[in-house]
Amino acid sequence: MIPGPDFLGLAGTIILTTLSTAVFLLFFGSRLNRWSTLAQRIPGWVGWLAAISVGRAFFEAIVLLVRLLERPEEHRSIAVHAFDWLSVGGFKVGFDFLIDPLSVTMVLVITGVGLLIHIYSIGYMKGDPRFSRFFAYLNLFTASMLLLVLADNLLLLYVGWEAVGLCSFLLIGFWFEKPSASNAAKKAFIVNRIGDFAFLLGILLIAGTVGNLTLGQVNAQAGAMAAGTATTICLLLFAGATGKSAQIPLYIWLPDAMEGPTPVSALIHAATMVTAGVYMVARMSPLFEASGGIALTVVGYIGALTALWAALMAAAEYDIKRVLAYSTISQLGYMFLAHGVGGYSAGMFHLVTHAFFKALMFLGAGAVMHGLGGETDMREMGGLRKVMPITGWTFMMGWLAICGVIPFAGFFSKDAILATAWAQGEYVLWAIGIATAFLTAFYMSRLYFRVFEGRVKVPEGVHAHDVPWTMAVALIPLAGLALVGGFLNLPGSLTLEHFLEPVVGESTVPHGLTPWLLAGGALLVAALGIAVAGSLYLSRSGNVRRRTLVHRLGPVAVAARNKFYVDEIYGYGIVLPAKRAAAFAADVFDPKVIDGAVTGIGRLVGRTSEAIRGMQSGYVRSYAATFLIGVVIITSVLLARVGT
Amino acid sequence: MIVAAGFTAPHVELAGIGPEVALVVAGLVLLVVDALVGDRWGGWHLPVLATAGFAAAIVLAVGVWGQNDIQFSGMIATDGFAVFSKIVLATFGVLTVWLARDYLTAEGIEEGEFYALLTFAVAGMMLMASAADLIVVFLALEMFSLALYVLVGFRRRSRASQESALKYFLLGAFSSAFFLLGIALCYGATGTTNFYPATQGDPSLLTYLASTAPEHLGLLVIGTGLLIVGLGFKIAAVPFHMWTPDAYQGAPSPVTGFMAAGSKLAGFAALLRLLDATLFSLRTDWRPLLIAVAVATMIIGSVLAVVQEDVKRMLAYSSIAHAGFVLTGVIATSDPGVAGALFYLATYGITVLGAFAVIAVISGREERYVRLTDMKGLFYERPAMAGALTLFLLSLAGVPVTSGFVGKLLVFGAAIQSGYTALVVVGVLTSAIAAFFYLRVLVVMYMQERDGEVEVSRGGWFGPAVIGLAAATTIVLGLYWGPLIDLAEKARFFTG
Amino acid sequence: MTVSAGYYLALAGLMFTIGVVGVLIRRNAIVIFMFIELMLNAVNLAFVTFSRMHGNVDGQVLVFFVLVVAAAEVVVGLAIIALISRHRETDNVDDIHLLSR
Amino acid sequence: MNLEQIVFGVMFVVALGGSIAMLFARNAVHAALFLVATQIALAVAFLLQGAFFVAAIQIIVYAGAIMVLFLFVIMLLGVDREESLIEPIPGQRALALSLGALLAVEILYVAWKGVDFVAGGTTANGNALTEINRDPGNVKALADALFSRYLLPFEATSVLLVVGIVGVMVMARRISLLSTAPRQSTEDIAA
Amino acid sequence: MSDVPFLDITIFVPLAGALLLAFIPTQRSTWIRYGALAVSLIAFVTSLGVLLNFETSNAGFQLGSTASWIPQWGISYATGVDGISLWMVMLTTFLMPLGILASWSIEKRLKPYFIFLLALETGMLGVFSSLDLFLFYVFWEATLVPMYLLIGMWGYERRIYAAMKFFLFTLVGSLLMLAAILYVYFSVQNPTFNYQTLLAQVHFDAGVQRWLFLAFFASFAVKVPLVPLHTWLPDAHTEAPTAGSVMLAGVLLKMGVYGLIRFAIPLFPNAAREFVPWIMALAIIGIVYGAVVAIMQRDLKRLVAYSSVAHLGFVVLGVFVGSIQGMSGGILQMVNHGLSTGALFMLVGALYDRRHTRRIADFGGLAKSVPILSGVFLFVALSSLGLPGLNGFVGEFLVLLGTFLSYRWWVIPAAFGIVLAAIYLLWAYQRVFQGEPDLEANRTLPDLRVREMIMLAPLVALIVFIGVYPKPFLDRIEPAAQRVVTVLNQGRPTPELQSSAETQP
Repeated sequence: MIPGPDFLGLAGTIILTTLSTAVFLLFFGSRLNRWSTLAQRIPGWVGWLAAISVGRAFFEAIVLLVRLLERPEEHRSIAVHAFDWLSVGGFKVGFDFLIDPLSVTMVLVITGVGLLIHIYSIGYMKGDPRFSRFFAYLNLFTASMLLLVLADNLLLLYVGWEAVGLCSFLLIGFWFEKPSASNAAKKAFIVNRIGDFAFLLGILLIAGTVGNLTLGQVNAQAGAMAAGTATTICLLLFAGATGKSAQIPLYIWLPDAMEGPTPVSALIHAATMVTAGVYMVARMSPLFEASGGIALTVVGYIGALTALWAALMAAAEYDIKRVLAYSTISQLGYMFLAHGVGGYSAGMFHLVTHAFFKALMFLGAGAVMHGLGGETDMREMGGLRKVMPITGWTFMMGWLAICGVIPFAGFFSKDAILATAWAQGEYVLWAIGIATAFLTAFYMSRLYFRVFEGRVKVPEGVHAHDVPWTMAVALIPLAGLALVGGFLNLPGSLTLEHFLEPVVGESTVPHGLTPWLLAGGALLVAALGIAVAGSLYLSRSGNVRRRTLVHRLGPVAVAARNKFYVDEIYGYGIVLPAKRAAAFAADVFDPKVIDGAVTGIGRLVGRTSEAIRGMQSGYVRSYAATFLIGVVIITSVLLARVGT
Repeated sequence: MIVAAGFTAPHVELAGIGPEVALVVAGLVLLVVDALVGDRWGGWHLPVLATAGFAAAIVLAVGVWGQNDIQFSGMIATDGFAVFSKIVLATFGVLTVWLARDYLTAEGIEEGEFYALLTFAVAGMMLMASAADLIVVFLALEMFSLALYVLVGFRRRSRASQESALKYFLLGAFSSAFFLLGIALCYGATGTTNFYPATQGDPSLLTYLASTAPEHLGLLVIGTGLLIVGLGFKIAAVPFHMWTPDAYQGAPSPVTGFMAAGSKLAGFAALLRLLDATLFSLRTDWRPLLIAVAVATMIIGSVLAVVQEDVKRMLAYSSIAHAGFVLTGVIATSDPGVAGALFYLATYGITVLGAFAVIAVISGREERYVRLTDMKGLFYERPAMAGALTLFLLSLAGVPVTSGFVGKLLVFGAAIQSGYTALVVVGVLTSAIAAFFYLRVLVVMYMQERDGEVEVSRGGWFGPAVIGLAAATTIVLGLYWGPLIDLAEKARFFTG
Repeated sequence: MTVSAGYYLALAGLMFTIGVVGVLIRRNAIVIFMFIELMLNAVNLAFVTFSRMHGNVDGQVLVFFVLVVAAAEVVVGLAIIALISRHRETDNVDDIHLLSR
Repeated sequence: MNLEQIVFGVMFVVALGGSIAMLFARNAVHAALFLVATQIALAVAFLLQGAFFVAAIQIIVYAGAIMVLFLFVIMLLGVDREESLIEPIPGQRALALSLGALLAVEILYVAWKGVDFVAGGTTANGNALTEINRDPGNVKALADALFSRYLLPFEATSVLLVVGIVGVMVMARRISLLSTAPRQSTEDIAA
Repeated sequence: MSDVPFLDITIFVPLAGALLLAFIPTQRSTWIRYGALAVSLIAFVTSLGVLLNFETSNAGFQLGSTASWIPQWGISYATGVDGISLWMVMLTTFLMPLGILASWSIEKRLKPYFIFLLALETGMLGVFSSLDLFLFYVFWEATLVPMYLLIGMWGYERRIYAAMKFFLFTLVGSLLMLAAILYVYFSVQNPTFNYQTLLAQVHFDAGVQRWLFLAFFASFAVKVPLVPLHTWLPDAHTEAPTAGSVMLAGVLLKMGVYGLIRFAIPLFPNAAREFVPWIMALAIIGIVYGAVVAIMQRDLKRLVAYSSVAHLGFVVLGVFVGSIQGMSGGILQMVNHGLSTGALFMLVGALYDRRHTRRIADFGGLAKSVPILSGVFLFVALSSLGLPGLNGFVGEFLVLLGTFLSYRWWVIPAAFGIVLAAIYLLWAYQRVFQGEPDLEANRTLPDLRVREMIMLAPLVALIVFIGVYPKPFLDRIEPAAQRVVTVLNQGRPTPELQSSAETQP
């Protein structure tokens, strides 16, 4: 290995560019507007500055990719050391970065999608009083996310892991005046913290077992670990991932997170942050592999169940952003499903394509909201493709991609996952995956049809308009990527997979006729889903059918519409009792019991004092009597001593 | 000169009782001068004369520092212990004199007898410190007690003062009777009242103890118990403490201070010499008793002080608690214990005198403002007084950098060294209780605003001067106490 | 045949006790003071008896000192009582408890 | 039963009787007189035990001077009223009597046993003073002791008396002398 | 070694300054303010002298001086710092100027206020630098009175109760310690209070050692405070004036932990080892309990106070787990807690100055009217809840790692404390700063003034610095901490990392 200074420089630049911009904007963003006439003359300079810095990072990322590709395949993992961080008694953790195909892939996605979303935000956030702070946060997020993926040890990864959580908190609660937004922000952070708690325990267990947190060494020594330990570690790490990547049982924060500005949802809650868990599992794949079956089975089944579960809820949701949120959860479940069956590259592939099309759809949803004055209820919309052609057409790309229509990006990645599951013999998972694919096609079509097709319908008093060019320049490339993203990893060439292989290993793919059959099946299911949605939402009699369907599904539909009451169950089952207990501790136990016991001693002294004070009656004869008692006691005691 | 047959002329050696003689002479001179001069010299001559007497006493005491003698046929011991106590007592006397100067003027009772009685009282206390015979102890005790009865009632117009005097007197006489019974039993047991043999082979308690089988000591032990009762009264040990709050509250503040300082020291001096030096071999008999008394004293004194609203009364209870602390030094029955107790008594005396001096200065005519509520916001009106009182109270509470802390350290240390850790634990816990009521004073002085009229404070500079001196001593002895503890350690008992 | 010293001591003890009880139950200050004198007298008897037992005169000397002390005490004590009585028209010690608690 | 025993018996009865009578005398003057009787009886006890000088001064100083002073003050103050028999302090009498009884038992025990406690073979029954009383004589022996070994206490008594005198001067000085000073209630001090 | 006795100068500069301050006329409030600030800055500068002359790899005591004081009793003026006390001293001198700046708005009785504050500083510095048990005790108690008066005279409504409680709680503990100190003093051949001599000579049998340890522990546990002896803390912190709270939380609590590290463990290692599970249990109960109680507080300052209980639980946990990571982390966490909680108290104080209330319900939506203040508050809160990259995480992680290495299972409840910290801090942040400002009073508040920014900026900078580059701190802590860990672990295997560094890349 030849750790070249250029790699350290590149990695450092990538992170520091965005970080320094964030800090600069945080301190001077709005202030320069007040102080400098130059700043006043360039509207949105803050946004452009932020975008440029991400762009620069993107450029550096490409350079990084090129430099990496220049090297022979087996030398494409470069660890660079910036400086020592924690170093106590043989335990050493540094600011070390790892540059390898996996991290570079992530960096490219983050900076690439991030750049587009930054540009989009310039238009979207125009006129917001906290315009510059938004970009500061956004850049801070980018920097944190880059740190997460570039980290060479788990502790540094954890820094990024929590930092992106913080940025998510800041951005969800960006419009903190809204109680719903601040609640959502808090919920997101705390739920994430619960996951992080497990993640931290996992890190501790690794540190205790391996004595080191460097990714390479942990993975290298994975084989030497006891199976139980490895499984425990993996489950703890995965528990962290369920928080960050919104899987059962910690997914509840993500739908609420839609309270944040839509670009945030696109960048953080679709394309990048929520995929951190997926990235982490892929990154630790040797460990997961070494731990034997249980951990991977758990990952696969949690992923699959989440995919199905979220898809069910998405099918019953009316809020377009929330539909997309559930969809994201569902798709993330897909990725974990892939990891669970050992298809790490498939999972990563889906991560990348999902980043394209889901970011696209979120941005599209944002455009819709932008055009409709903030409306998010799809029942208030219709036929918008005619009113907002750019938005409509680009959204269509995303829709087709997620439904898995050939040749859109989603088809290839989803197919890769299902194929791997089949090849591994995990037919149950495959079945869940295919069912989810059907549901996905259904609810996304439902969304698309209701919003963009049919009769034109906009909320009253709103003049619907299409996006400004800054937003369009983000939508169009993403739409393109949603269309062609699949070619990254065409079944024949498997470019991405080969690129990632040194890190995540080779995955099993079915051979012969099977892949073709599977792909056909998946396409069929997608078509079925679209058809069902079309019959319910596009045709004239759709209304009636819908009602019959809902009637037939009965309680299931009601439950799905109410998010299966999970929030309520958590609320009444955990939060409320905990709150009551805390209130008891704060209002009764601490002041009354503990403090009461301690100050009670003091009070006892006072009472005693008051009580025996009466002895000091003022009567001199009483005093003499007391005196005499003393005398009698003393003489009695002494007599008893000497008298015998 | 005709000397009857069989009469051995006494060997009179005045050096040993020089300080006492000086003070008695000063007292007599004061009486005469007062009668002759009257009000003419603005009352200056009286305190000056008294001071001269105390100064002479100190000089004479210092002169015999280092002697290790018994004199007057074994009636008194001229040893380091006695000399140390005498110097300290004379110091208390001087401070009291100058504190009383302004006080008496303001109260309209500037009478020469005050100073005379004070010198007699100190002379009695000094005699007590060097007494080496039970009857001398008794006489000395009566000498200063009688003077104190009168001094306590010196504000004759004040009902409180009268009442204090009467209570103190009746109970004092009552306890004297018990003390006397104790002497009788000791005499009955041994046929002598001398501590040390006057000359080799003479009867004395020490020789008796050395030569008698334990089963014959019963009467002596009971007598000892009664002696402890009598001295326990003087040092205000529970359950013989009941007079203390009433007497302290009613007495003129300078007298209260003097009483707390001097009479405690004198009582302890006798107790230490009697128990730790003379009846040392009976320690297994009296020590458990004293431990019980000490524990009760510490607890009752501290606990009862908690609810007091009158500052003088509160300090009275605190002085009870302090008696308990010093008792731990006595119980240690070791040289460090004795030295520690001496140090404690000396510093406690200065501190408590200072505290009562502050009260004397701020309490206004007729001592009207002695309640806790009267001290509200004192820090803002008279910061120096409040600061000094704070210092004294902290010293009483045993907070470091004050002499009170060092005293506690020494006696508790001695007790621990002798193995009485549990007693020390009781001591420290009661100190914590005690801290509460000292803090209460701080609370009113610093943290509450004065409501209502502003008090009439006593004029004059001597009160503040005494306070300043006491404060300086408290601090200096808290910071650099090596020399004093050196002296206290050299203040050994007579060794035959 | 002389009377055994024990009888004298017993008498002294009884008198002392009576003195103590008197102090506790009588209320007139002067009477209380008399009982204290009674206690002193009892002790004197003890001194004389012990003096006889030991065959030295020290006990009698002590009696002499006790007498002097008693005299001085009486003088001062009566003066204090007189002062209070003149002031408050009472010699009942129970009426004198301004200072308490 | 010899003469001494008879005299002792009479003395015993008078001394104890006088003491007990003091307890029940409601009039201070009566109490004083009973005390005088007791003291005279004690003087007899002193005589019986060979303490002649002390017996004499017991009569002169105690029964004479001191008790006269007592009576004088009683008369002066006019406080020879009858004392009320009602006990205001609850339990005081019971306490006093029980404690007194306890103390009496203890002292009697000590008196009885005390003789045994004393070591050195002194005679409890005989009179060891007989020798001394015979040779230098009681007064002379006393004087020898007083002016040689007990010189210091003797001198101390003089100071004691001076203190007493000064004390009386202070206490008995007419308060009206001080009427120039403002008179204030002391109630608030004592409350 | 430098020739200038920087340490001793640092200790006494504040006291001397306080005395000088007494001579400034009371009306000259500006002089008094700047005078106090100048004094504290001088102390900080001289303490920098200590820091710069400190030999990093030296585990022993440095830069101190020894002078005979009361030789009869084996008492000497002995000072010195090691890697542990160095940071405590630095923390004290660093926080004091900031505390004085935070007190700028005090109008009433300015002079005694600053005098007490500076006297307090000398006391605290003395505690951390004393190498003589007597001297230590003197300084220990000497901090009581100024703090008592600061709370009682310049505190809020229930100040007297709080001041009293503070004093008495501490006193009971420290008096027990005094008795134990005396016992230790007499236990050696030539009685001495000198720490290092005692350390070399004391040998107690198990029973005695247990009692002595408990006596010391009582004193320090009250100060730390460990549950259930903590109830003085919320009252004292809440009622104290801002600078008082800063000093209480920032420094005074550390005196308790410092005492445990410096005295309780090295002097009575066997007893300490014996009590480790109990103390750990108390610490963990503190972590969880403090956080749980903090969640439901209605008073912002009280909430911060309870958070101290939780944080100090971490510190004590780290100190007693018996691994170098835990010990170092615990010590670093003391510094961290001083910085972040100090800053939190300053911010709450700033809020109080503006709104004259500390009730959380009285606030709301402040992020709109005071964006900078709210930003800084959030930042500090994040540091307090252990966000990685900021200082709190470094300490907490090391503590947890240390705990994990020796007591695997205990780490779970301890780590859960981090989740709880997020809950109470973020909920409080939400209630105070987020939402729509409903009350008129909340809408028109002035944002942080320049003075307030100046006093917060160093804290913020250090919070980041320690979070990213704690090496300068840890490097100096480690040798000294190692010494204590070795003592604590005598006779049992030292928890070590399994296999470290044999396969470096």
